[in-house]
Amino acid sequence: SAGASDSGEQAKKDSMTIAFTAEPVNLDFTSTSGIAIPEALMENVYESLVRVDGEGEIQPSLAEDWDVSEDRKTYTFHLQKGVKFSNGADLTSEDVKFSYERVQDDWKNALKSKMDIVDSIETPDDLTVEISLKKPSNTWLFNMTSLVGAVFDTEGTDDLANEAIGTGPFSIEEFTRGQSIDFVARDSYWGETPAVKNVTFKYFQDAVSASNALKSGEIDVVSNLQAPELAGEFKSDDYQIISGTTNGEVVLSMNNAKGIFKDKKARAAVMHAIDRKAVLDTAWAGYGELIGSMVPPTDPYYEDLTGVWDYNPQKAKDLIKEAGIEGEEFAFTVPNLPYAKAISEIVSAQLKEVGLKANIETQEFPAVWLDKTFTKHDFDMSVINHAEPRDILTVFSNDYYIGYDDSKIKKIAEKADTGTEEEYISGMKKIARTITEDAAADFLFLFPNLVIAKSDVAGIPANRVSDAFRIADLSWN
Amino acid sequence: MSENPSTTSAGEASADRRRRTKLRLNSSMIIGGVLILLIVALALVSFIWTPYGPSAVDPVARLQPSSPEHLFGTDRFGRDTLTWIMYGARITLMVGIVAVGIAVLIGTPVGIVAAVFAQYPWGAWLGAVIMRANDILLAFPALLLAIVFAAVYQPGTGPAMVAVGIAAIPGFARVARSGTMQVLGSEYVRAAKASNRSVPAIAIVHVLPNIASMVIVQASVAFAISVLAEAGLSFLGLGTQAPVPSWGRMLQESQQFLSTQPGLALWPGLFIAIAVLGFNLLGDGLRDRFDPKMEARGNG
Amino acid sequence: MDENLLEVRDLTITPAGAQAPVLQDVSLSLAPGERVGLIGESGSGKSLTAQSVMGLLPEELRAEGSVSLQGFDGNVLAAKEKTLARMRSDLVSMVFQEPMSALNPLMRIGDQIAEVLRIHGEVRRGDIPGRVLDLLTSVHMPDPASARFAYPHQMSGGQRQRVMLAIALANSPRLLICDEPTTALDVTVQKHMLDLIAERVAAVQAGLLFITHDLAVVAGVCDRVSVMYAGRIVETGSVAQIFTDPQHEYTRGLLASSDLESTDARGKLYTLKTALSYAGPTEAADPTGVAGSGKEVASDDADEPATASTGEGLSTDTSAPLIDVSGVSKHFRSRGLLLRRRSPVRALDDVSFSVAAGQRLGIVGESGSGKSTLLTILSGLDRPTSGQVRVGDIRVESASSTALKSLREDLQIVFQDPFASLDPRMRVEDIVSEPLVARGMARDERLARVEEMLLAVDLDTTAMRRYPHQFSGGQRQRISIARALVTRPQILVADEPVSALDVSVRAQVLNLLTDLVDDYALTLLFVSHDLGVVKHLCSDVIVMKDGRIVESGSTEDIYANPREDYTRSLIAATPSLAGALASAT
Amino acid sequence: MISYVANRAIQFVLALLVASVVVFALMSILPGNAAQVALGTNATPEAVAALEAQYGLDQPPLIRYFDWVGGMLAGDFGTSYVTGAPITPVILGSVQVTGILVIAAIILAIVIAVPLGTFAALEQRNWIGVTISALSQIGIAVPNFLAAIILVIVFSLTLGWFPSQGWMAPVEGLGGFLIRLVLPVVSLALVQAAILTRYVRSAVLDVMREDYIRTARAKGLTRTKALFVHGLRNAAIPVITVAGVQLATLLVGAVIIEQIFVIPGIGSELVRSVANRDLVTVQGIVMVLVLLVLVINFIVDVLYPIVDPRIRKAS
Ligand SMILES: Nc1ncnc2c1ncn2[C@@H]1O[C@H](COP(=O)(O)OP(=O)(O)OP(=O)(O)O)[C@@H](O)[C@H]1O
Ligand SMILES: Nc1ncnc2c1ncn2[C@@H]1O[C@H](COP(=O)(O)OP(=O)(O)OP(=O)(O)O)[C@@H](O)[C@H]1O
Ligand SMILES: [Mg+2]
Ligand SMILES: [Mg+2]
Repeated sequence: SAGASDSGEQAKKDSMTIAFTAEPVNLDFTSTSGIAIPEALMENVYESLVRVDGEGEIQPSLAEDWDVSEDRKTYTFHLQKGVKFSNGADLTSEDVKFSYERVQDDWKNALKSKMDIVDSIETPDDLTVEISLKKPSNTWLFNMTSLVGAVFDTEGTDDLANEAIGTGPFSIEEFTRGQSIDFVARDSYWGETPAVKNVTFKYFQDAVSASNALKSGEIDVVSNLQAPELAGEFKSDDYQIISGTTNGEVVLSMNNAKGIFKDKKARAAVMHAIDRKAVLDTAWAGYGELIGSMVPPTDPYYEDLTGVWDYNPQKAKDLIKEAGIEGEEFAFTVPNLPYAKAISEIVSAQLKEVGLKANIETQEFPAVWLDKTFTKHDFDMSVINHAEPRDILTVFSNDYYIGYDDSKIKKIAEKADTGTEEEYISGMKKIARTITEDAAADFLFLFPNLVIAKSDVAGIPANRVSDAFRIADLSWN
Repeated sequence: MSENPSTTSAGEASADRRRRTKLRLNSSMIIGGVLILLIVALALVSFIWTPYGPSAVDPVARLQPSSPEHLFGTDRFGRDTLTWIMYGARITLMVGIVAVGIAVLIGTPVGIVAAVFAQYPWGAWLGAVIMRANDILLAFPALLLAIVFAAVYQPGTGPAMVAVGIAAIPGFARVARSGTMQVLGSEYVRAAKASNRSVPAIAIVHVLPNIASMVIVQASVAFAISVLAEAGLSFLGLGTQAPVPSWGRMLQESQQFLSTQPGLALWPGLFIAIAVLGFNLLGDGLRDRFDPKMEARGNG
Repeated sequence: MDENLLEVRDLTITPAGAQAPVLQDVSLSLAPGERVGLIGESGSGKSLTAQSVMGLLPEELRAEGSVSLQGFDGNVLAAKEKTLARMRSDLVSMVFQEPMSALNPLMRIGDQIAEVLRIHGEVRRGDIPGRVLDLLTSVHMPDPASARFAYPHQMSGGQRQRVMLAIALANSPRLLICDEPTTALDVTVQKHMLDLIAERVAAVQAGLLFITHDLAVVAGVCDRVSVMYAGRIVETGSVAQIFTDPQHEYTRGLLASSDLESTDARGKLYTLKTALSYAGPTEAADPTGVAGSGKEVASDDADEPATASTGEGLSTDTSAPLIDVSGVSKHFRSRGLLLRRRSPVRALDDVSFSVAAGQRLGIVGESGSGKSTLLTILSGLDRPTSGQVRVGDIRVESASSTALKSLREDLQIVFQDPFASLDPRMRVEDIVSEPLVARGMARDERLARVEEMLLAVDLDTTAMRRYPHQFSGGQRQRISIARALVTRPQILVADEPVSALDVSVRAQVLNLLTDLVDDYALTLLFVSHDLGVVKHLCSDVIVMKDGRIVESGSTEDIYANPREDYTRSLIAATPSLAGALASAT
Repeated sequence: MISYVANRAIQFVLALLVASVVVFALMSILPGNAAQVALGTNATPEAVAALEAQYGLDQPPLIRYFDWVGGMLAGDFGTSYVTGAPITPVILGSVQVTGILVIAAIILAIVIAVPLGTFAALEQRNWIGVTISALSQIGIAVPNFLAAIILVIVFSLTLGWFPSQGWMAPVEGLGGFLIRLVLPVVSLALVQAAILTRYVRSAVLDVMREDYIRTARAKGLTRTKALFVHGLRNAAIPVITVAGVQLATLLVGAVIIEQIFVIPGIGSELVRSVANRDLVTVQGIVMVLVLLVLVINFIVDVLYPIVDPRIRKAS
């Protein structure tokens, strides 16, 4: 319809344009944090030994299969045969060893700590990698599905910021900073050739622009709509609206270490004062899920804890009286992100109902929020989407900005990680419940994976369980 | 932003003609004045009465069209739009007053001083320095300043007002300077010097009253510009922040409801337009009333 | 009678929104080859009449009546712009009253003259530059070859007026309208211009409509005269008839007050009010103009030498002159034409003279000869490039600001343009009391002094609370004089205080000055390019040209026996009504 | 004239120098540090310190300032801490984009405003003139982002004539470039045209009252012709002043339009770099903006005496 449909029907079949919000500032996730780079590169350009599927199960990737030793400390991975990097080099076990040792030595991304547990890496032959851990871990293999597991060519790390050389189904044809990334399918890919050969990631600061572009046919998919109210406009046969889960828990965080929310009664009052259903409906148009804890439903240790704190303003008022904080003002630092700003308006209104006055202070995200709230812990209340997978233990550790006293859960966590799978699950459940019952933070809702696409696009995963946005499975109907 | 172009002396007859029109209250002024009074009235009334509280959310009654209960409808949180428009009038006026206040109080004296300095051999370079500094300031538009302020402090009405105000300083400095130059070059200032008046006395007795009209005109235009600028900054998230009601922010947030709830964009858009129109018309009217050509006669 | 070249019938002009017309039932006719003068009160509608004939009335004015022109079909007042444009290019030309603003500031004057030739289309393109040069030469433009490339702002007022004349004469129009074409010119140049106009009009048998307030000029140029007063033509007749036997009271007043040689019973010049007792010129027609002595000059200042000193001045040393100017030069750095090097304008070049206390010194000379510059230097508003100025004990050229302060308590100045020197946003009482404020006088006392002074200049006290624009030109002039005199200065420096006034108001102001000089024992420095006025008022005179003093001495002496050529030509060129009438008959 | 230009040129260079100090100082007070932002939520203080050292952020300000200025003089704005890429091409690219956008908008605005404003002045008393004035008043009162949104809804989403967003360099395809340029340029130009129309109208009205127009008519030109030959150039001075100021404010002011239409201009680049605390890039961009604004001022200042010989005398 629009003037931009310069690509005819024929060409349409093997190309697709997808809108994203957070743009990669460069291509190097080893030294730059944030979700934007792995979202574009993992599973598309870089691959790990293993990956996680839509149900949260770990699946083989570069490793055909793997063995775990009796003491659960040594993993032996058997690599796929005939895997080539996009620069033509063959994948060997040396590359894996090089890549993983590099995590510990050269990476600057804070997530590199996920590899701290690795003791040694051996390469008995070209296609076998033996990785020994310092102690058994239930989380390590899962962590390997994230960016720390990415395998680089020994010769391919000179200019990571601008050139990505991986084994994945796509290579980057063009990276226009701040605007778009053009992916092109590789002929020499070891696995199945993707159905759509040319995929473009286009970055939109503004959700309305993205939705307009979809309406006028200039793009095909909006990967995560940041203005969910707009979804209503796509309720027709021409489009599909996919609302799945992510790993992002939208947390109304309270400073457990100092200020008025040091007192559990104050935090409990907040838990009772917030009508999470209303928050979800008004701030995010009802898209998303109420969770009640720091665990998304796709995690193996998920448990529905929405009933622990009911919406009960009267109770909240009583608790406030008990805590002696009636009419107190406190600092509510809000990152300037669409969801956070919307939430802050309804939350502060609900708190006002029970007699708490939140002084909203909008902080530029990431720079100022990271500096003041996150690093300097200069806040009473804040709201943020903690998007990393399985991050409960990180967020509720002692020195994290929330300041949760983790003495109760530290032991359980250690035991769970080194124990059997069942022990792991039950241990983690216990941790999640403890945190919720402590009213350490208010888990408002699970951030939705709200994808809008033309109706003839297939292969879009409903749930986002890893950072990666996998494009190899996309196709046109 | 605008500089009144200096003009050469007009004939006495035409100056006479203009003086005659000066006595009329022109229609631009009347219409502009009425529009502004409307905004002022909204703001004043909001202090004693609004249909609802500004933060009275009602998730059940969200996104309603106009109705007897909610004359202008409700927003995504079920807040009353009319209430927000009324509160927003306060912010709009405050932004205008503070921004223009900053610009007038700094820009005008700077312009006068630069012009006065330029009269002296020892001050010519100082005058030039002041005006060059002014040019540099012109290179920092409101938006840039607002970005910096938002980063240094936090985004909000205050930094936005200050940014808009600072960005408007050069305009006033220029107008004040060129007006002062004209006045200082005039025969009646020579006469005042011959009457033994000191330079500060001349600046107060002769310069100020004679450039006042230009400054007033400039102020009304700057007022309109700052209303738009605040709206633009709020649009970028650099202006007024939640939960303070502001028309710019309302307009920005209405975007995603344009097709479902156009009223959310209509009302703030309409009131911004009314405010801007009001100030512009008033400025036009004032411009006609105090025709700058009157000053130009001093050039001779 | 032949068909008239111009026929104006019942012209009535009303400004939009106003009730009363500013011009009422004006009828006027002009035969081919005829030269008609239009004189009258300032603001009586002379310029509007002329503009109506051109079809160039300001839009906000509504005109009724008819204007027809030989060679043009229909009524000019109702014609379309397009046909009017043709008429203006082919039939009529006009020199506008205000030469300062009538030229496009962004266009070289040569191009502006060429434009009219191009529009008219009779001169071949290639010949245009040559024609432009001819025209500039014919209006006595200095250095016409480079003047072509000058912009209007680079020309003096008189030069611009000559450019306007060149434009008007470019096409040999059938009707030429001149609205005060010589106000900015000194008398010698004025004479040239008047001769040129007369010659060109005669050459093609064109009609001439000539507007001026200088009666002598009208008498010299025109055959017939119409007198306007308050929006009507009150009298029309031949020159001789009007000036020798005026019928209307206003015309008589005009004639009486234009005569600087005659005074009434109280020794005053005649004004409109006292014109009834005017008996006509006291002297026989004298072709050389104003030579000879008026009785006042003779009785008051008969034999005071230029450097004599009387009375007490600033100076304690009574033998020395009160004001002593020696070797004063003032150079302005001017920006020459674009391609030329800058050369400084020598506004004053080695000027020396002295003035005794109580003396009345007139300064006459060419426009642009440095008269105003000299006065500003004297009053310490500007500094000379070189030379010394002493006023009393004070060395003005190097005076400290305190010294200047005390100088200004004794020396006051009346500026050349009265309106421009009054702050438009101040009330008259504040304007007049400004010098007193500077002295730190209390408000009550100040107001009393202001009131007294306003009465002295014949303004009533209701004037105090009004603004400058609410006064007529003559009244403004008096406000300006009141301000200068309110501190009771010993010295009054007045710059062309009467040049902008019509003769009746001029007479009033001159009377006032004479009174004040007597009452306050003033030392007076009086600049004018009107020799008659100087002769009437001053005891001594210096004549300036190109920044230099060419001649000085007692008024009587100089007027009777001018030694320098320039002075002689000035005197010779001064038009006189009597002379004109004599030669006309 | 020559010394006037030389004088202005010297002032221009000095102003640039002062501006560089101001910009550098401004950037130094921005809170949040580049290393911290780059490393994100889980960075250790040691890692941050190491990265700071790598970027040279631990150097004393004076050294950093001279490094920076020296680099710029050599045409090198440095390398971004955040993207790891050289900044110069980024700035040049985005300046070009914004330049095209803004200049096209100003030209369009002038093309609309000059005839419209002149017409409004000529027909001042007719309904046409009044209508044009009223429209221009309303045009000014509409925020440009609102204009953009409405244009997109009408011409892109409803009529489908133009794309709703996007940018294509002219070398990639002239058709694609032009068609994408239309809506953003129009939404910028409409408001600017409305503002300019008012200035043109009042300038023309002023000029029409001038006596030299009467002189020109007395020479035999019609009113309209006189206005064109003698009036427009005289009216140009205030219009040039305003257009210059508009051009300067649009350079950054276009950012809203850039965001709505997803155009990689200098404003967007600035907002993005500030968000990423890419301070070297921010400094570079601001400096380029200052340079451009000063250049515009300089050009306007030099245009004055060309247009108006009277100004040549006042240096
Ligand atoms: N555009 C106008 N609108 C209203 N009144 C006007 C206008 N132009 C002139 N007048 C008035 O018409 C009257 C006649 O003006 P005009 O210019 O013809 O006078 P004049 O006789 O030429 O006087 P002067 O000798 O001072 O030039 C004056 O009272 C003047 O104020
Ligand atoms: N500020 C100035 N800058 C440059 N030149 C000037 C300046 N003031 C005066 N002049 C020039 O100095 C000369 C003398 O000017 P002045 O005003 O003293 O003449 P004037 O004798 O008073 O003439 P008029 O009779 O026309 O008033 C003129 O050529 C004038 O152009
Ligand atoms: Mg006149
Ligand atoms: Mg003079």
